[in-house]
Amino acid sequence: MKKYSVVSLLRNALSYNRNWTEAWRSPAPQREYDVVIVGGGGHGLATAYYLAKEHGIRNVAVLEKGWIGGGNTGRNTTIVRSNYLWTEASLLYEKSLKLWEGLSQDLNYNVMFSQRGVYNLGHNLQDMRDIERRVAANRLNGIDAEVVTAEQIKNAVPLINTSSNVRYPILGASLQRRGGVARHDAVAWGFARAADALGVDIIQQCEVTGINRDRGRVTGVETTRGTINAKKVGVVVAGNASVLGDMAGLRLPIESHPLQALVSEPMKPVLDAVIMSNAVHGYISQSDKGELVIGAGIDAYIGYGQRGSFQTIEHTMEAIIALFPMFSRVRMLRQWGGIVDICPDACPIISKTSVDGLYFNCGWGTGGFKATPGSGWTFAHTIAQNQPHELNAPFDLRRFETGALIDEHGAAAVAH
Amino acid sequence: MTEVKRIDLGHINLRGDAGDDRFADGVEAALGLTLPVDPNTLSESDHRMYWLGPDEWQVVADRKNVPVLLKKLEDALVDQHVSINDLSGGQVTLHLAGADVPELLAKACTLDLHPSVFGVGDCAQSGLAKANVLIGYIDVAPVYEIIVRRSFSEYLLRWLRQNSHFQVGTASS
Amino acid sequence: MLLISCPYCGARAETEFSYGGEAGIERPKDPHALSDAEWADYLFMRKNPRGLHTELWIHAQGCRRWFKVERDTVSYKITSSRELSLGASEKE
Amino acid sequence: MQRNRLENGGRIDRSQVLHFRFNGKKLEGYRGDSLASALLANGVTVVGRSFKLHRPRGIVGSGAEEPNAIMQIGKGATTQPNLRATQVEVYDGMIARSTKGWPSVNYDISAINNVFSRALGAGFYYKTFMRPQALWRLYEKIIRKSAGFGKAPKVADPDSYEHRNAHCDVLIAGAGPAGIMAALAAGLSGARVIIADEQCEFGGSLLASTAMFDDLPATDWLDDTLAALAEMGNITMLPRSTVFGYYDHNFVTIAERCTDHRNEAERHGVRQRLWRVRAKQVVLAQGAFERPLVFCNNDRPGVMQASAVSTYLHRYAVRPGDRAVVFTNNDSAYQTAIDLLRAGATVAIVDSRPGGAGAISQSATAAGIPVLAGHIVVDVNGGKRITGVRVGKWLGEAPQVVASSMLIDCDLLAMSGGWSPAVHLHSQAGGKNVWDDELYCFVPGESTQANQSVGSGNGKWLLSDCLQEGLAAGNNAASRCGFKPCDVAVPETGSNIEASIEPLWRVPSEEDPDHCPKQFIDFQNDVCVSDVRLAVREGYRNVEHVKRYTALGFGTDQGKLGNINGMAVVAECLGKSIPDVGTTTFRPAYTPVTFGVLAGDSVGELFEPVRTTAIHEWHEAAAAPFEVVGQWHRPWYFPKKGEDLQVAVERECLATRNSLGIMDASTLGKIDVRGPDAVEFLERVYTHNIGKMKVGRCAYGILLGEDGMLMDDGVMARLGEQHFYLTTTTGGAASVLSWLESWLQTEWPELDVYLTSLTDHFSTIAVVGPNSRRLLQKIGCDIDLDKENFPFMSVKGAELGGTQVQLFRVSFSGELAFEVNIDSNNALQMWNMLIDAGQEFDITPYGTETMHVLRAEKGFVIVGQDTDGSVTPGDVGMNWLLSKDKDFLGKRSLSRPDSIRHDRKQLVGLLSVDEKTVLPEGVQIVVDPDLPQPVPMCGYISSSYFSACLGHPIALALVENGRARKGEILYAVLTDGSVVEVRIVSSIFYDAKGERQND
Repeated sequence: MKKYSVVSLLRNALSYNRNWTEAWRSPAPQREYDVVIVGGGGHGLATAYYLAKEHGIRNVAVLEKGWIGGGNTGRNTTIVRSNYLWTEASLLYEKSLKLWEGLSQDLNYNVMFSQRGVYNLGHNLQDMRDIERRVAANRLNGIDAEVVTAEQIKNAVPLINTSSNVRYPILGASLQRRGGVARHDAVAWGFARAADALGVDIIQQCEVTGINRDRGRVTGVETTRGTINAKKVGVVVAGNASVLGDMAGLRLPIESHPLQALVSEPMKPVLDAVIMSNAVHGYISQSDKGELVIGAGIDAYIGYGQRGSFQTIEHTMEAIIALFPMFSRVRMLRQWGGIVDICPDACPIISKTSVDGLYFNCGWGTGGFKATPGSGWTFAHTIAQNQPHELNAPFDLRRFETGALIDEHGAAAVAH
Repeated sequence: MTEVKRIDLGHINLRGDAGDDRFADGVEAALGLTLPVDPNTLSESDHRMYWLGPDEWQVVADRKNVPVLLKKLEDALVDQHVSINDLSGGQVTLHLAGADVPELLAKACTLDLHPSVFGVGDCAQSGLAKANVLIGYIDVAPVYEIIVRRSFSEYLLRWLRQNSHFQVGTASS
Repeated sequence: MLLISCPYCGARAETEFSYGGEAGIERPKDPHALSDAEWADYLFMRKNPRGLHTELWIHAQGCRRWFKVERDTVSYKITSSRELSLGASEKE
Repeated sequence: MQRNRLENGGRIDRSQVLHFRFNGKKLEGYRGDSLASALLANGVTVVGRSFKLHRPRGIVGSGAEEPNAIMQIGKGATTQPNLRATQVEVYDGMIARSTKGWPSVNYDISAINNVFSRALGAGFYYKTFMRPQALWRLYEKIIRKSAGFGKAPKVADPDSYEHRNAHCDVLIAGAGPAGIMAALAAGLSGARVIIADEQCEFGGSLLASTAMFDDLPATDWLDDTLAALAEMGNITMLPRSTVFGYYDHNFVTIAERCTDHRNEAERHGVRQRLWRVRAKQVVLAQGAFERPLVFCNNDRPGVMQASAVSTYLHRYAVRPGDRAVVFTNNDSAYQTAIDLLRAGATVAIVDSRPGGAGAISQSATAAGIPVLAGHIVVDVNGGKRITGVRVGKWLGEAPQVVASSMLIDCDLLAMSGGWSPAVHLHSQAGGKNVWDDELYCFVPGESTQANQSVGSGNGKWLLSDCLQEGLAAGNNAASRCGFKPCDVAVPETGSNIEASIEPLWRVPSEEDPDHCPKQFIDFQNDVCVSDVRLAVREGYRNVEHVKRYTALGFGTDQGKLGNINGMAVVAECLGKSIPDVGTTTFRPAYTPVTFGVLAGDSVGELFEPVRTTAIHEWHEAAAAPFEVVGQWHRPWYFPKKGEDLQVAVERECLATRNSLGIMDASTLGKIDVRGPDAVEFLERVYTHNIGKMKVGRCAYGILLGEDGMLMDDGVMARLGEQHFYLTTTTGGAASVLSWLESWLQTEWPELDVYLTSLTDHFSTIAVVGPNSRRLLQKIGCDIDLDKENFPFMSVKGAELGGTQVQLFRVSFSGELAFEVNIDSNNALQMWNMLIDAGQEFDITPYGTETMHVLRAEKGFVIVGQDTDGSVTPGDVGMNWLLSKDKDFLGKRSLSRPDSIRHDRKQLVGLLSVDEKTVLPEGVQIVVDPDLPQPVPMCGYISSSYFSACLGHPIALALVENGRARKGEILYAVLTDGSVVEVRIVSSIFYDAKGERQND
């Protein structure tokens, strides 16, 4: 892997950029791998990278049916934070956040991780109780978190409407200063390049059509490019977990819903923080390019169409205008949808399965992007060691049997 | 110009089995009107009766007649599995009159209210802005009756006020 | 915004309805005879198919009746919309 | 002086001179001008700077495709960023500014970026700014500052927006020749038709056409036909209305701009309107976009689309240049050359096709226009305005390097690289687009919804074809809706130009494509051929990767000009065909729409309904602050003069405990349950034994989800053998009813039970305190209220103060209390009567805060505050409510391993050891605050108040194994880091035996 730096940029400029090499190879699939990762999104690529880097397992293939990063990795609103309520969730996301903090340097690829602070707004007394509870828990868990007043929010985000004379006045917020946003595509590409450099084969346009098993043990996968044998198979396919689960005869506690997002036209900087509001159902940040990046709510029905219903977009715009009445004149450039796999407790599954050597990582709901490095790191550990790391042990499939759910729906902050 | 009047009327919610002749007959005997069994229609005599669902209706009548009507219904349907509830306190009735009413309602209601589709005697439950409403086309004048839950009525009136240059009046009938 | 046919009231905008999830999940007759795994299956495990899905909707702003819809979860096309009492095959 | 304005012609009104400012300079235009045409008329060439390299840019197009002329219009609260000058109608007093370029568009310091442009290739930022890590935030600030176009307003939008739902048989998107014919046919058939067009005038290409229809100017036909359409009552015509979204089930959205084109003083009423259309059939007639050609320095001001040049000439009477070169690979631009010549410009044609054009070639030659067939424009001269073009010989398929070149002097280059149908809506609707090997463009493939594409949007370049296809589609759509198609005369369009094209994707350059001057594909985002080649070289081979890596097509024009050329360059690099490289799918919005129009009037006070009780006006008159609970506004407390929350609540609590309080509890959910199977039904959903309840008695009941977690609670009253009455929490009212209905309808249809919501019908007034009985007796009650005849937890119909009510003896405070359920029409009157009669007992109205304190003193939980979806009945000490004799919803889950864990969190009371500190609600409890992070937490505080009755703070908390830990000292860790010692006690702080409520 040729190192990226200012020097290499200038040196290559002199040769008219003709000497750049490909960021990752496009090899033909081998007949067999130690580990096959199904799904070339951020989570799958991160898993392959950490398998190679942390566990020395380099005979790994990542199979992607389309193009890497083309699913939810390239369709989300790029928010990164770790201020979850329950200890299990917050420690997992905090592991991820710590990895984010050095990720550009680790991957030698600038993922443009921007720690500009995430505000979760409170609009009523119960919101404020929940915020207090979450911040208190975060701090004891070693996660930076603060309760801030409406005035403090106004100082940091001058355009926000903190008037008390509105339908949902802002009473305060939780603030995680280390939270922020990142450049979503770059995360997939950076992990791909770094994994490739460690020997991982990234195979695009290769759809898995079956999971082969023999006497309760996984033996490989059927793909549109032939059979690929593997000692272990890790499935991490947001938006398709149930479909892959069916192939292995697994029932999953997952429903796949449309989640929509939109961007405005690019404008000069007006918003230097991430603002999230559960009560009015909207969240917003401004990208480095100047676009307001806005997340909408989930549509209630199951949908694999990568699009949702229009009224969801309308409700989101109402919410954004309630928070920022001047944005009424800003224009929506583009809207799109992703497919999110929702678990009953709004927490992911990173788990062994009833099939030996088959591992599932799914159910991230609306919160997957921020977890990308941590998800890959713990999933790699689970696959390599054939047992979960203590960080992801609570996120086992068996929790649905025992009842030990990690209910982030309950009193937690927004689940995004 | 749309004229909006708030009218003090009484409301009775009625549940029962439309397929049971005893029920339809009992209702007719008690109220003096035919039980509307066609979806999204209303029937009318001294009072109006709205179809709300396959086993649910709403009677709209003079407030002062409600106790009598309740008694008549209870007597007429005494041995049947029915549910009769006075909802007079929970509903607010508005009458919207004027040619622009369908146009006005179309701003916040997804029903097709074109007169060729939604004529006199038709009714529907739907949403108007962010409130649930029952809309009936009750007079060719045209007059539309809109029934909304009491707790949403201030909101709905606010919406009407903002969206039409309307005259508000109140009347008892 | 979907256009959903209420079997009682006719075709209405999606905003009048609420979604109720997979149809045909029958509550076990004797829950206490089930193992934890079987109970979890009833509680949480869902078909979630990519393709035709039989699901429940309620006409929340209309007649408040639940009914069954067959809908393709990719194209969102609705192929049928029936009263619960019809096609009882959903409850095997 | 409008130096480029032609003396005659155009669809402008020269009698209405409009004054406007552009970048501070005073200019004039006419009514009917777009901002772009007015700028061109005034000889303005540089209108903006590019995103990354800050190269000077001029107007390229004349419509939605314009990438360069991105303007800030207006100022103050009504300023609007990022409008395309080509789509803005000039009005008197308009203030327009370029959105890029500092200090000005003509002298932009950041143009220095050009010097480093080679180092600023695709994705350069991914490769740098990584070290030192700490400096990234500084780098990022600079990046952000230099990015973006216009500025958002700084104050709230004073304008209003609205929605309009519409239903029609046939919706037509686009009012060009094909769309108008479709409207005419469908309209005559009797169908309900809506036809919308983005422009201020209907007509599309006809507005700038020299074509003759039946030997008369096409515009005559246009005017007559539009007049005929306007006459029909069944056609809604929407100009200035963009069909921007095509969603499932033929739901189509249109943004109508109502006042933006008016002078600011004349803008009255709604600014923009969103049409939400449910159409049975849709006809897509949006036309096509002319593609630019990709040659060196093709972004220089003075290089324009040929069709745009024709539009400026005919529609606006503006000649954008004096000495023109037309560069084309197809026939359509020949008309532009002829138009330019007729308008007094000198003109030459450079045609890449060795054989040149068809019949129209002769017209051009006959007019004296030199035609260089088999030639290409290799490069242009000039910076802020082109001064000439370098022309070379076309060597066929050779990928690069031109043998020799000559210079042609010019100040305008009209280019045409062929046409791309606007397939956006077809694609949004779910249809695929397919490559046409003869037309060299994507055309709409099979429709997946009820729509048809017609006209140039369907690859039909000839006017006669467009008209015919529009007619057929209009009739077809109408007949699918059950209307009889009708005969409409299609005008004779006379001779048509032929429409042959030979592909010319990347124009060969003198040096190789990585070395030559920049060949732009996406003007706005500065994406060049070299960027695309670099992306492919680096392995970004999928077209989506290329687009994301280079930002191709991510500008505000969404790649309307550049996408196909970009795909062609990718195809060239990979040695694939364009369709093999892929297609692009389109997402809404077709062109950008304001957030305001999407939200409509659901802003401000209409953002969300405020639900109020029948007694609300009294609370308002008493100046009570309100607590927002779901959609409800409930009185929070009733301050007397000078009182704050704490003082008022202490007074309210003491008054209630010592004498008499009154509270409006009307927001509780209320459900009437009737039927022969009512008992059986309730047995299945509630946890306690229903059958044992006597008529006239009440019971506290809880509902569990099937997961065993506490979902809602309330009082159940048995009014008859088959008649029950339930209350729910305020927030749970709607969801509990719908949940009960779902069980009844989907799972147990055999049960004969009817449920009816009485939430709004009944208002509930709680009369609370030792003097409550006396008060009711004082105003007159026809039933005996004493302990024996009307004990705690009973219900009776009664006449109270002359009004029929349902009287409950229940208590959420632990005091002797009555809840009066009354027809809401009579509630305010009853409230007033009670208040008046209660004066002798110092009756004290109280709000939600006092209610909370009183119930917390008794250890009563609030579902949703002391529980959170992970709490079982056992956790909050309610196992006594769980019947052992029957199954009920959620029961099975209570025996799962996690539900019977001994260390589950349990509800307990907590006291601050200092007896002073009122702990914040939400605070976490630990055994040892000095442990290293993560510090194990054993619980948290769910409710916390100062109890005036007890004289010290109290709190409820959920603590691991808490009930067994009474007396233990734990630590509350506040969010400011301070630690407070707390002791676990019973959750019942007051009247543990319940003597007061039973009195």
